[in-house]
Amino acid sequence: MLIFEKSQTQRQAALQAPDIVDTVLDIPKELQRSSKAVLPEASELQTVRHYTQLSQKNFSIDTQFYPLGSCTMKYNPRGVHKLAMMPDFLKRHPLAPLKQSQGYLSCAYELQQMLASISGMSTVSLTPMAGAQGEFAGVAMIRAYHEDRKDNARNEIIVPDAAHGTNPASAVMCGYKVKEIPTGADGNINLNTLKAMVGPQTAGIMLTNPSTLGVFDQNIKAVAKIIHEAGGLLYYDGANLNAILGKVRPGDMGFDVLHFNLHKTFATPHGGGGPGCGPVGVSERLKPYLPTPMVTKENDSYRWLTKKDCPKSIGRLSCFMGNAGIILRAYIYCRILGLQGMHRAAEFATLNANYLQTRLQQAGFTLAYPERKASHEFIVTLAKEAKTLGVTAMDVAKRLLDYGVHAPTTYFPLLIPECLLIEPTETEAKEDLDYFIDIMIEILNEAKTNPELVTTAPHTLPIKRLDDVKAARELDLTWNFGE
Amino acid sequence: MLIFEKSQTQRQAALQAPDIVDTVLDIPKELQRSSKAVLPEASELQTVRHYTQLSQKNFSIDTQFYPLGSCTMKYNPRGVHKLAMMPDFLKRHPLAPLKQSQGYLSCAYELQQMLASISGMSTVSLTPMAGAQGEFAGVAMIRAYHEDRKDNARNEIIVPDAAHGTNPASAVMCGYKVKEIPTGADGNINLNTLKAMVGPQTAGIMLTNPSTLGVFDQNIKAVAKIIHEAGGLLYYDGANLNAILGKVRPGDMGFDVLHFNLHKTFATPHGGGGPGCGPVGVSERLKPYLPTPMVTKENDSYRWLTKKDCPKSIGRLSCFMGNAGIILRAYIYCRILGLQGMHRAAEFATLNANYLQTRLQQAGFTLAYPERKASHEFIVTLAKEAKTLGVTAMDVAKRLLDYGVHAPTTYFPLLIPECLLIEPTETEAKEDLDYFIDIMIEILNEAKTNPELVTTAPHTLPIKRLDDVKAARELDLTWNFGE
Amino acid sequence: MPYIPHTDNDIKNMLAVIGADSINDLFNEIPAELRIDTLKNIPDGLGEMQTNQLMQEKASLDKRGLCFIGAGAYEHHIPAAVWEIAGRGEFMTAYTPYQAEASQGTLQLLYEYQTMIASLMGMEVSNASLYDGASALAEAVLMAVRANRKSKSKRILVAGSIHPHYLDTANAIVHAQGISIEVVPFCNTQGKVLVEAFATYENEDITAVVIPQPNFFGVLADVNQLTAWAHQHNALAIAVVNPTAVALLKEPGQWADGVDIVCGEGQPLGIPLSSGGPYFGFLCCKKTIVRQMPGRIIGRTVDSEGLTGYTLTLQAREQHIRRSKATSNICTNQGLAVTAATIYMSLLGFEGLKKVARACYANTHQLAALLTNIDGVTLMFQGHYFHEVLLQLPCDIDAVLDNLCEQGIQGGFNVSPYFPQLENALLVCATEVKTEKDLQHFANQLEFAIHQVA
Amino acid sequence: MPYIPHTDNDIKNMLAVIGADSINDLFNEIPAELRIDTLKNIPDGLGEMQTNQLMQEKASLDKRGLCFIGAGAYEHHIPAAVWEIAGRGEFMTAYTPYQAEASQGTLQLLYEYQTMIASLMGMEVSNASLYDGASALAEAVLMAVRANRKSKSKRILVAGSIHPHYLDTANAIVHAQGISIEVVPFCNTQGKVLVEAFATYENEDITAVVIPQPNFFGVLADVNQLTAWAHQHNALAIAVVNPTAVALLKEPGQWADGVDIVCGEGQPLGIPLSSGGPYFGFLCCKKTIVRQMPGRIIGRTVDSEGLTGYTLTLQAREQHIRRSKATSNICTNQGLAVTAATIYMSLLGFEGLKKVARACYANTHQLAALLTNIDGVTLMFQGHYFHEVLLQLPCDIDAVLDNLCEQGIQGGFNVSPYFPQLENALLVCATEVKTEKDLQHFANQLEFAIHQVA
Ligand SMILES: Cc1ncc(COP(=O)(O)O)c(C=O)c1O
Ligand SMILES: Cc1ncc(COP(=O)(O)O)c(C=O)c1O
Repeated sequence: MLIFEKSQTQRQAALQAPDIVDTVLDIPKELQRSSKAVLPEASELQTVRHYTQLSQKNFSIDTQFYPLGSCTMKYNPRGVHKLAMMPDFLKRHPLAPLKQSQGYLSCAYELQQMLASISGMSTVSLTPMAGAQGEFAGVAMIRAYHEDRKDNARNEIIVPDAAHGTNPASAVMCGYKVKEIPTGADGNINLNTLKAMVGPQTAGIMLTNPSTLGVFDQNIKAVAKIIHEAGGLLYYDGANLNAILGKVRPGDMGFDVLHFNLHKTFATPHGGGGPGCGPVGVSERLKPYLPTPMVTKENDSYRWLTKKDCPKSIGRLSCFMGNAGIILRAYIYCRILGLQGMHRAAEFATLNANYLQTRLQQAGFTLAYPERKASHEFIVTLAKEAKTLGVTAMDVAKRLLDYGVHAPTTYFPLLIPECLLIEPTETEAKEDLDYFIDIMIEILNEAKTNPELVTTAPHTLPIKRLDDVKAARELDLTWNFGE
Repeated sequence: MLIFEKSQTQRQAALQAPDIVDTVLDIPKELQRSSKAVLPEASELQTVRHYTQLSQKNFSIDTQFYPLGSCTMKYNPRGVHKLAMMPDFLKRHPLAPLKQSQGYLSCAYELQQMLASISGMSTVSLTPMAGAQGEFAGVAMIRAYHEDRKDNARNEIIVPDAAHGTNPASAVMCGYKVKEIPTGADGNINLNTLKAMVGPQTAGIMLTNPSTLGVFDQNIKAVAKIIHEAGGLLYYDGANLNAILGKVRPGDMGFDVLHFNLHKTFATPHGGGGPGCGPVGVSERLKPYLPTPMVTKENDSYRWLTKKDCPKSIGRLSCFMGNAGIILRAYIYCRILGLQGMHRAAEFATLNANYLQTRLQQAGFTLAYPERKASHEFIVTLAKEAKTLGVTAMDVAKRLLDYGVHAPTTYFPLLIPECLLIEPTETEAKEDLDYFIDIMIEILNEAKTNPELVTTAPHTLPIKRLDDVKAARELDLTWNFGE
Repeated sequence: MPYIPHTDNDIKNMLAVIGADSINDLFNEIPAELRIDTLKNIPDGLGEMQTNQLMQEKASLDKRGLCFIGAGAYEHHIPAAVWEIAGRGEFMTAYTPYQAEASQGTLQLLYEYQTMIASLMGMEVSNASLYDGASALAEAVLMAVRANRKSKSKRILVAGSIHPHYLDTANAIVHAQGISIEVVPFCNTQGKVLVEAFATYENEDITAVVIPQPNFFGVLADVNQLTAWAHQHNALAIAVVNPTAVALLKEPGQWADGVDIVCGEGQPLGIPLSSGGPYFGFLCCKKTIVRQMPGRIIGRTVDSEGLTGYTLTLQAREQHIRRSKATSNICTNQGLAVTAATIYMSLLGFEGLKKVARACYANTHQLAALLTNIDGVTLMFQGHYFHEVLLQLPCDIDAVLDNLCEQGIQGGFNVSPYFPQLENALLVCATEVKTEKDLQHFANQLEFAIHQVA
Repeated sequence: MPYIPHTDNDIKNMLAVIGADSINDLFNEIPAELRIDTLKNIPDGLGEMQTNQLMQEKASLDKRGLCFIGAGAYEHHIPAAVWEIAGRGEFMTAYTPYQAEASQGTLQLLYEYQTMIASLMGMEVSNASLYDGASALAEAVLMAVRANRKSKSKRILVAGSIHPHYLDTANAIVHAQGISIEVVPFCNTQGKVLVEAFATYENEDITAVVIPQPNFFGVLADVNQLTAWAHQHNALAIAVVNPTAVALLKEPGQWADGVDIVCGEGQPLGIPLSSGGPYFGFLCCKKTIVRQMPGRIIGRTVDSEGLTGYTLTLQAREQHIRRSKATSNICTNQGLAVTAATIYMSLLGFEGLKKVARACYANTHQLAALLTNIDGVTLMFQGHYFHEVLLQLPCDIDAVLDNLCEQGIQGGFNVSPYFPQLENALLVCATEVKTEKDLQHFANQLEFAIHQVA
């Protein structure tokens, strides 16, 4: 039932609204509201109960194994959350005087420094509010760089077919044409194909490494050389940084600019779809273009760098300085992990992924890249099962839900048919991986002996499989008060 | 699965233990521990996930209607909880200097004053840690009073058959014999029976009014007169105070001493079994015997009253001053309700109970006291259904769980066969009461058409009906590490 | 190992299964010359206890005083239940609801949110959030360019009285796509854009007009006339509004014949100030152009047995399906902030929200009365304002603010650097959380500060 | 109406169903002369926002400094996850798990708790909590009287080195049942009860002996000998211990041939100081006497299909079944505190708890070293102590504490009023939360304070 269906005219959580002394509202009639809005009319208990009950209908890290590839669903430390929610942080106005802001600013500054070190970049701006905005900022800086040099003919960004959808979309938002490059059979970019694609029109390339195929492109230095020699720049999509924390740095691979996903690598909670945070780091030559504001340290005190300090900046991407609360969480997380912890994150994420990959292969599943080591994630393709048993990746995904495990990412990357992109992360215990393997084997059995059980899954959740076609065709996007 | 079954030797949430510089532990060998204790060996995520999942297996106010009679399961305001959890309150050491304690002490003092006013008593001590300890304190004061007057022959406490089990148990803990008085057919105490019972051996009587039968004893003044004339005192069990807040005061009824259940009337959370808090209030003559410590105000500052100030006190009932955090919550709740809110609590608790009582009666259920108005609760007896349909109060209770409603109190008070004691409280909306009525009717139908459905309930919970006999016979009270 | 559950035994067994000698071997596909052994400038890890101590020190440096700053972010009372519920693990640690059947909590909540915010704005549909108010404006502009088939110019007129950071953000995000944002000057005595100011564009091809209400100065403009002007000239009308204010002010769906797109900052709906984020941007529009909407949208549908359920819909607009042809690159949005806002709106209800708006209105007007009693302090503009007001002081604003800061007061926002024509201009705001005593205290301290500085 | 959902319509309809004219009519069975219209001294209600303001003021009056007080309540690091999970509505707003099938969360947790605490104490069984440590001792004494069938005397010997409040509490609670608690004096140089002190009771009928470890002064006694003495004399042995300390100190189940009952304060296991409560008392015993146990006990069983489940068991001991013959009157216990303690123990594990104990031990010993460097400050007792230590100062303790308080230090607990034979005696404690800097700062300030006062 919707909260509106529990509402009654006149009902309210009276405690939460201020008392109103009857003051005159001296606003012209034609600027005043005359109709009611459909907000709930509920008691405080009804609201608490309704949303508590709703929450229980979610899978989440706190309740389930959630091996959603590319999303790095690892433990979101409660200690970090609690500290970031301290009243002094929550009550700080974004435009508060610097004198009363040194605590927050110092955290942001230190995080900038740490992220620069982790990525092998010169400078970091924290302001982008998610990975996609980081990508936008990065490509916008590439554009600003070329424009600054009057190198105006460059109008293409190269993007692998395996790339996340945000990459081409971000490139287009920056006014570029997108050229897609296919992935080689080994999961690497084919250098000859790449050579044939680049030219004076090449503004740059967007890459993830390890890629969303779960493999590390060994030719990355050669790729960088080809792009740089063609006059382009390299953008690094940092969504997979968890795989290589402290092992290899995008800057050393030859990248000029990258974004981080603080809500992945740095364990800030995903919140059912956000907020995230997508800081960007750049090499020296892109530094002038970084988005503002940033934090600088002068004589032991911190202040904002704004467009005035950075005249070539691509500008401002939000009203204030991005998702400050997420920045704070990432800072705290980094201080907890420390140097050793960062190494460990990559190591155990990789250990878990390779263990799972090997065990699933042994159990008869087909790997997309059987010859390759997994990075922090890997791909199983169910193309064979779809053909022979009529059970698709989607079916297996839904059936996993019945066993109390969130499904891996399905049908991404697009180039692998019927794929499951599986990322266990470093915070899951071996027993949980073993349980996942057991149920994958069980589902494979079911697919052979009782395929309908799988193709009609889920069976144990509050609802059965949803009709997405109806959802798109008969659009129902708001509750109709008449009902 | 138990958390122990998820444990692995060596595993730990490493972040939570302090670093240990290897200091000498200069303790004689024979005083040192040599064996391990079976505590979990789990990661932080495992712990968070395990206990989050467990929590979801509970019914609670925040998730279900919970009309558990005598327990006053009303909304536990989140705002109150959050304020009571402010770090400055949580970090205050119970023995902190008075100068750094005026905040907490002022709250406790003001609550003492408010509770005195609400109950019509002279003075209140907040220290008892639950209703039962309040009862103990109250009866102990009655005893101290008689002893102080050298009235030493009084060795009996009268308790109605409808009384809560804590009443006779508390009387016994104070060294008294318990004499049970049966309830009259109208739900009141029979005055003639009472007259016949009292005498020079009577130390006092323990009563709830409205009683746990859900009715107000109209003869209460006459009862008081009989007891007082016999030289006894009257103890008021305040568990049902929510029914009469601001309507009638135990002091005015003639009671000499009472306890409050802050975790009932004053909406502090029940916590799955506690903590509660059971302050005691007394009339002038029992004041010297109140348990310590209490708070007093002198020259605008607050200090503790201890045994030194109160030489006749029955003494101390806890190491410090009782459940301070609960006292704080009750204080905040009182300030939020204010005068009008207290009246309203009683009014709407009573309205809800009477509405439910009438509707259930109309639906064919048998009331224990059909001639009486309900107080904040009332009793349905299923004796007829048990006989004719073979469906007991327990069965109906279990079946209610299937419909997502917590069962009312069953088989209490003991004198009503197959009873359900139903207390909806003031914070439930009419729709939720109507839903309860609908499913009660539905269950009655089921009992007629498909009794097995009811007698084998619950069906939709994580487990089916539990074997309590086995639990008591084959005691399994701790996990056996060998398993 | 913090957060890592592996025992030595686990590691040994797992490596054996993989057939690797060590964890480091797992990285051997990375070219050796790229591999590093350590990172610079990363301090050693801290236990949770030490981290608490560290962060308490940091937080104590941000000890705030009484805050009278608004300028895009507003201090409102947030019911405790809001974040106690939003912070539940099941909401906070879930991902975007890709597996609908395992995400009905978040999905139903978002559907409820869409209903609430669309209704509040008087619009037909809403998405499930954008990053913040300023970037929402950028998306609204891009959306208008896609939606207005009648216009080819990609010229967007923006009222010059809009928050200057919104203007900067929109510019930064849209300019690479050949869109030009042109600023329509506001009237220097009334502090708002008059319809007369549009006269110069009378015969031009304009794609959309952006109308803030209240505007950056808190001033109310003639939004009906401005909307009408836009529609008369085949331009779409984009409203930028404060959701609290809209409880009292005419909803954009009712401005003239109704605006086409509404966007704004969701922060006032239960989101703490927290240094500027995470907040969320809201975006509503007419149903006719919903296919041009950026971001996630939740739809109601049924399951295979006909039971009601909720799911992500119109995904063909989004980057993960449509890639370079998507309506936006946005992927992760501000889900948890929206979760909080939904609970906030449920607790306040429309009547409650109206009361909040009225209290803000009353407090700011009372504050203005108190402050303009001070010698030399005047209202910068004539006309109606809502819960923010621009004052002119007889002296330098920064010096005054500095002085107030020492007294524990964050005395407003200095507007002059953004609008040099507005000299010594201080923007102040008093929401419902301010008491009479607070207002009086501010007035006293401001008088004192001006004395000291002037 | 705060917290009340009724609309005017609801009220009208409900009254009509009942057949009453007004809500007031529902109270008409209450004799008119008893009914009141109002209450005195109850202020008007406050909104949540004003309540926040009020309580923030109150809390600010309790601003604490560095705290070196122990004396029964200890400041430990509490992992954030503890209360984030314990505070979930499903744990916090449930009642005692009477309906087992709808309470498996709480029940399984309590079963886990029983396992943990029993194992930590080296005992076979545990109940699900009592109110606090002091009242748990009272219950342990009552239990011993019931359990020791060999003894008729109801005489209980208690080491005089026990927390004086425990002694008071036990006395207050048990004396009406004809039980006499007799104090065995401690040695004034060693600060503990020596087995020699029991010589006077050699031929008496003693029901039980109560042995604290560490005792009120932090001192470690020869618990093996004391336990052996008790058993040799047909008395039960009751241990009163600190659960953190027991991670390093021999568990009571291993004292000599094992004590019969263990009780103590659970607060150190993840419960905040919070002015003294809610904490919880733990109580463990040998299986042979479990039927004399007071309070709730959870047992593991199966459901009708053989699935494992948990339920309240041995209820025939309890007041709601057995009424005047119950083992205790306790009903509501301290469930939520136990919930927190269970999560705490799960996060720390045994190794973690040992580290906490070691850090406390190390810090207090270092503090003692620093403080006894100050002129005139000495250790009151020779011998081993754990994480509390009694100092003798060269001047009045109250004056020193007052001075320290001004410096933001809560410098310990003045013991002399309780033990006049111990002059100028200050009990101090430094748990794992104290840093080197904190200890040094305390030492400096104490030296300064003594100078000022002496
Ligand atoms: C590989 C990759 N790139 C980019 C993104 C976009 O990041 P965000 O969702 O934070 O905008 C994602 C997130 O799903 C991703 O997995
Ligand atoms: C009528 C009555 N009296 C006394 C009590 C005992 O109160 P407590 O559980 O707080 O000890 C209760 C609680 O259930 C009760 O309902």
